[in-house]
Amino acid sequence: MAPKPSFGDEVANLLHAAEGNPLRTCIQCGTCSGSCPVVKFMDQTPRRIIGMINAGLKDEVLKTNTFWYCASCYQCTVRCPSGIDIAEAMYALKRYTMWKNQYKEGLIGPTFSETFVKTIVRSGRSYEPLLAPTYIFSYGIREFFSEALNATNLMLKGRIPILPPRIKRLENFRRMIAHIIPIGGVE
Amino acid sequence: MSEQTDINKPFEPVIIGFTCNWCSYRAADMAGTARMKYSPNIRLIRLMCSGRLDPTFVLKAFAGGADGVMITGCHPGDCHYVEQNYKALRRFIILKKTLQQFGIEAGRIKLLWASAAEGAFFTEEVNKFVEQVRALGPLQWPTSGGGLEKMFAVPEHMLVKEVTV
Amino acid sequence: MTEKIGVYVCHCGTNIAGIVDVEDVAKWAAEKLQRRGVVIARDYKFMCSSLGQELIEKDIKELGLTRVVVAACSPHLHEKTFRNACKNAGLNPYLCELVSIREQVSWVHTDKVVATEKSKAIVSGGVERVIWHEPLEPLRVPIHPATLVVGGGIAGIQAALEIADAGYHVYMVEREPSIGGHMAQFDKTFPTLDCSACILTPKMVDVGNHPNITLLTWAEVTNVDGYVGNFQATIRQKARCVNTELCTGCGICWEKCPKKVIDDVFEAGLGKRKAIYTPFPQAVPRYPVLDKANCTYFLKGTCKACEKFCPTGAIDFTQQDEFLQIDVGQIILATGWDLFDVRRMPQYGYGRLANVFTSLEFERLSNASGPTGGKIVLRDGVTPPASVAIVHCVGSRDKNYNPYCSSICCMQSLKFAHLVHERTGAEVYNCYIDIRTPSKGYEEFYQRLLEEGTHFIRGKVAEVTNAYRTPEEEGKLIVQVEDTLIGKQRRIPVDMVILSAGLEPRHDAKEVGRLFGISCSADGWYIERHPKLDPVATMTDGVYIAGVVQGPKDIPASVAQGAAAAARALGKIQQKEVAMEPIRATINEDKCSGCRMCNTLCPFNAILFHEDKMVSEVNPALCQGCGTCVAACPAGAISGTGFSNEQILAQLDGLLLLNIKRLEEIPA
Amino acid sequence: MKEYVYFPGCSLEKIAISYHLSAVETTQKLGIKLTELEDWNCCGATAYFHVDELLAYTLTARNLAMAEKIGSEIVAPCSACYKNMYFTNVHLNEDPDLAEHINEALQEDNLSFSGKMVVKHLIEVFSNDVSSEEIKSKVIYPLSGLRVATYYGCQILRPKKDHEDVEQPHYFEDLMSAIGATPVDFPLKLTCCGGSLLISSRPAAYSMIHNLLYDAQRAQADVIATACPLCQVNLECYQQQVNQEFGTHFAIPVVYFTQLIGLSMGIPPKKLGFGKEFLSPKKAIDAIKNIKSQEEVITQ
Repeated sequence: MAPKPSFGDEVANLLHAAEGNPLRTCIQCGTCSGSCPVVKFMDQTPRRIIGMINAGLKDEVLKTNTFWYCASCYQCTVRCPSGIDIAEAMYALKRYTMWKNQYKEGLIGPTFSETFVKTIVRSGRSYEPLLAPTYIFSYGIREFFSEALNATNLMLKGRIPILPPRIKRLENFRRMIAHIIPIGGVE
Repeated sequence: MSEQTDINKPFEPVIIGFTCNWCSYRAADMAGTARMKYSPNIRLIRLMCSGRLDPTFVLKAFAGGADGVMITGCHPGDCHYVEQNYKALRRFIILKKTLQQFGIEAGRIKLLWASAAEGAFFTEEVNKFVEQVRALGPLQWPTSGGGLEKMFAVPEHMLVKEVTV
Repeated sequence: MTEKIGVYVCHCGTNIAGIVDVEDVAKWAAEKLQRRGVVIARDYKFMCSSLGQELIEKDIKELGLTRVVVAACSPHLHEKTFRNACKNAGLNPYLCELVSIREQVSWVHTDKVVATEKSKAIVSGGVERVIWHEPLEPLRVPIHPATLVVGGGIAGIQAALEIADAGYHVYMVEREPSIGGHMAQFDKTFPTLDCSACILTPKMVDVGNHPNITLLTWAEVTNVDGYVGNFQATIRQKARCVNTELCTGCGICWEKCPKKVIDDVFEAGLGKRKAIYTPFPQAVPRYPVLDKANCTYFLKGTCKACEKFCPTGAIDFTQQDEFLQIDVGQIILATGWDLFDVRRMPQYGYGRLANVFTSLEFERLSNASGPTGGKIVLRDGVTPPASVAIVHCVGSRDKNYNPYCSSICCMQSLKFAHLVHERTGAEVYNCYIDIRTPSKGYEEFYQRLLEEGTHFIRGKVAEVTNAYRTPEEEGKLIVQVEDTLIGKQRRIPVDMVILSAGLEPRHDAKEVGRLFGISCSADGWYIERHPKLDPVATMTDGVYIAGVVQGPKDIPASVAQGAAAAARALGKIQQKEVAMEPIRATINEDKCSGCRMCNTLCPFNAILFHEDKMVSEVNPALCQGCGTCVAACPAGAISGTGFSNEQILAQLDGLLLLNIKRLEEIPA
Repeated sequence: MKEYVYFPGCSLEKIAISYHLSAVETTQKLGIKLTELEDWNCCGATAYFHVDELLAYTLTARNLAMAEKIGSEIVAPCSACYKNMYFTNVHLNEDPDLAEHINEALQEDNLSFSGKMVVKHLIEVFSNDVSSEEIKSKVIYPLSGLRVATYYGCQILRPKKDHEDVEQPHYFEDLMSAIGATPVDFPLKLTCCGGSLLISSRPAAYSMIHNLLYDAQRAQADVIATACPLCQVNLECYQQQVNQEFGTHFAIPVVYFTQLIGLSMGIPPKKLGFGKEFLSPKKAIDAIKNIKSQEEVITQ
């Protein structure tokens, strides 16, 4: 039987259109971390994450918030001298942890993404009022008020829909999705 | 190899590759030195230049049991003999037509320009071509071609050099 | 007649034996090919070793072999070796065939069984082919003793002097007005920090005065014909508008010339020159060139200041480009490199942020005879920097630009750091991916820099920006980089940034390569005959490469290659004649129908037509042996030695194992 | 006259309604026909890709498939929509198996994806298909003296497509110069605003917004021009919070490039969705008002 793939290969397999395991070609130059606008909020810099993946430190990697703090700005991707699509690798890690349900405690990203997708699957369109406030409590009461204030302002400016939008052929739409993932999986 | 008659084994095409001494043969050397891996179905013959390729070599190869023939040379403009690879190109085009008239699929012959530095490229292209020919299946031209073997087999005068030790 | 063939299968240590069952191949050849004339088949650890060769020689003598087949590495590596072995044993060297089961089998295949089968087929092909080999004598052509050296940088200078000092003539062609190349732009050279001009100028002067050197600056090679020993080169001598017979190089013309031009070549854009100029004071030759594109007289029709003031009346506005024809036996290419265009990496701000400099700009900035007289100052020309960041690997080791390491940048950057520290006392930050100091005294220089207190930050700089976030950053250049050793992103405010840009092949390397019949690697550097064993020769006999054209390298390495190339050339010159592969086409008069189809096919005009006899004939001196005419002759009247129809068809026969089949049909 | 299939995307329905209005108005003025894609669905922003890549491709493919029926070029004003559509298009064209799998799903909605669509961002239409020169010729009220910080954001440019310059583009600046405004030196013009982190990683988002506003202020910009609804909302609606967080006093209006172009072409501010913003770009609008009133004086 085939040997169990290394953690690095598992992640590489989640990269779209990647031949082999591009992460192996990392020369640890730090261009990604140097270019990253969010790096100072990350437990580990992107470079370190790649190093840790290559070292097979699965649990340590999954424990970090790094990839959930990735803003998908692709600055690292366009600059990487080894041509590694780092942002894509961060996506891969997000998916990996969501499937395995083993992401860092207290992260909002995963649940947010899930609800977001649920919303789409339900209505075909996204709906801000449903999204923002759901998580805002986790930032404490002050945040909640400022958010609420924002919301009211937006409301007054007529920039928030009162009713959630829906697409017309919703039934087909859902059957379509059922082809790809069991709706149960997200609903 | 198509010599093997065991039907359980998958079809392994035999490919003859003609290389020029200056670019493509060195591309093959380069592939070797760099330990790149390609399909063992190809066997190479070295010429000084792709311009040396006499179309009958190709017919002989098919008649002799090759399932595919690959002709390689320097990139246009890089020919060690200035422009002889263009002549190879012209011959190739005519040859391709002729072969089709003999009932040989165009997919069984390939022209490739590869510079001395393009070991990796050479490797990829060989693999592609082998798969292409594998897909076409065995040629068995001599039998299917009806006596064509005689036509292109080794000239008699060459067989008299039979040795008996 | 019957041939007695010996087959020798090489293990090449485990290189071949690791994948191919060499014993089996030898055994198989001995049995299956016996009736094709194989009287002995051996396998041996290293056929190319002296013992291996003796083995062959012994068999030739004792068994009276008439043909030899060696199954080992590529003929490009050891064909000569085994031909010599045959020669030593009294067998014509061309009765030996080397077939490759290493480059073409063991190194590229993994399945041992299949690899062994293929090796057998290849050996069988070799045996069938060798039967048709004929004894040949190498063609001997005289070597013209003169050598053409293209490029007057340090590599070319070294090569030229070696040959000239040995008493043979050298033509040195340089595109710029003066020789000296990039080295002349530098102030100090690593790791010893001796002054570049001090060690280079004497050599330049030697070239200028050497009785055996014809120096052609402001000139370019436009065409090359012929072959090793007998090249004809055409050289365009661009119009200098200065009569070099009369000019004394006094310099009055460029003092008086009113037209200032920014010097993008020698001063890397930092300084100005005149429209009539020598690039630098120690220029060789000393007489100037007039740059027509910028000369007021050529633009507006008036001025002629230079002519008016020239004490010897050497200025000649009517001068035109001239074309010279020269005969040389060999050619050395030392055309050097271009600097990576740092504008291709806008994230480093060059051109947008004033105080970002390229490495060449800094060389001029730090040069005592440079635009600032060696003062290291910001673009404003007065303010010395209080802090400087040096960015390594700009355009090198980067798939988006050049994947290779430019090899000199680490040491160059250390040199810069030292000069900045020494002359300005500024804080210096070196941002590197890896520090590479693999030569004599280099690591020690790195240690010295560490002691000097230079900051070393391991990380490739992400960007250089002027977008400050804090008061300390205001008005500074901010270098944003991850300090990978502490795993933190850092923003370092500095006054000056130096981009240690990589080396690139000359923009026209490919065209120039074609001119001389040599090819470039994927990176654009010229390909040597063998990466380890023959780094200065090329695939084209008589054409050598020296210096950075072959790949990034520093001054000591370039000098070594210049000398090496010269030694190779001298070796041939002293043989007086060169043996050439006797691979030539010959026309059988009786068979030739005089259709003249071959006449037009030959790019070397080697085929002439005898109107009287109505037959064509090949001039062996001109024929290069490509064989195109052989393939084309409808009457089969042309045969090519070494690659005859019989040889190729027989090899094909063997590769397809038809010989074996046929033998099975014919009972013993 | 140029025609495009128009994919507004969720944001433009309400929260970025002014982008929608101004896009429609300005394109009309330039003789461009935008046909809104009927019954389009959300592009999935970044969240789909966190959950399931295949799902993300499918949902985007649905829009592309529907678009194929009515046109050859689809234009998205939102950078996230644009990026998702562009690369889904690329991947599906490169990977026939993926395309086949997804087409299976699309059949449920009687659709099929053939990969013929050309995906463009609205600003590309203005800068490439129309060109700054043509826009210049349509300008009635040059926004002279208006200092604009041109904010590209991320996903118009990145990941890199073909040979485009992802480090120093200038087409946005060119557009602003074309309408008489003054593009300021804004080094952070390509730096992420943190839009996708606003909910999941708020402190990070705030600091990113802060950096951008700080740089815009340093450059003395009267207004930040954006080409993406997420960027606009981020930079505008959260300035207050950022000010609280960092004790700053930013008050920089953030508008859509189409709004400024519209103004310069004499389209009434209301029609361009002005009035729906938190911070009014008074300077821009006043500039126009003044010119107008002067004109009235003259005409009387």
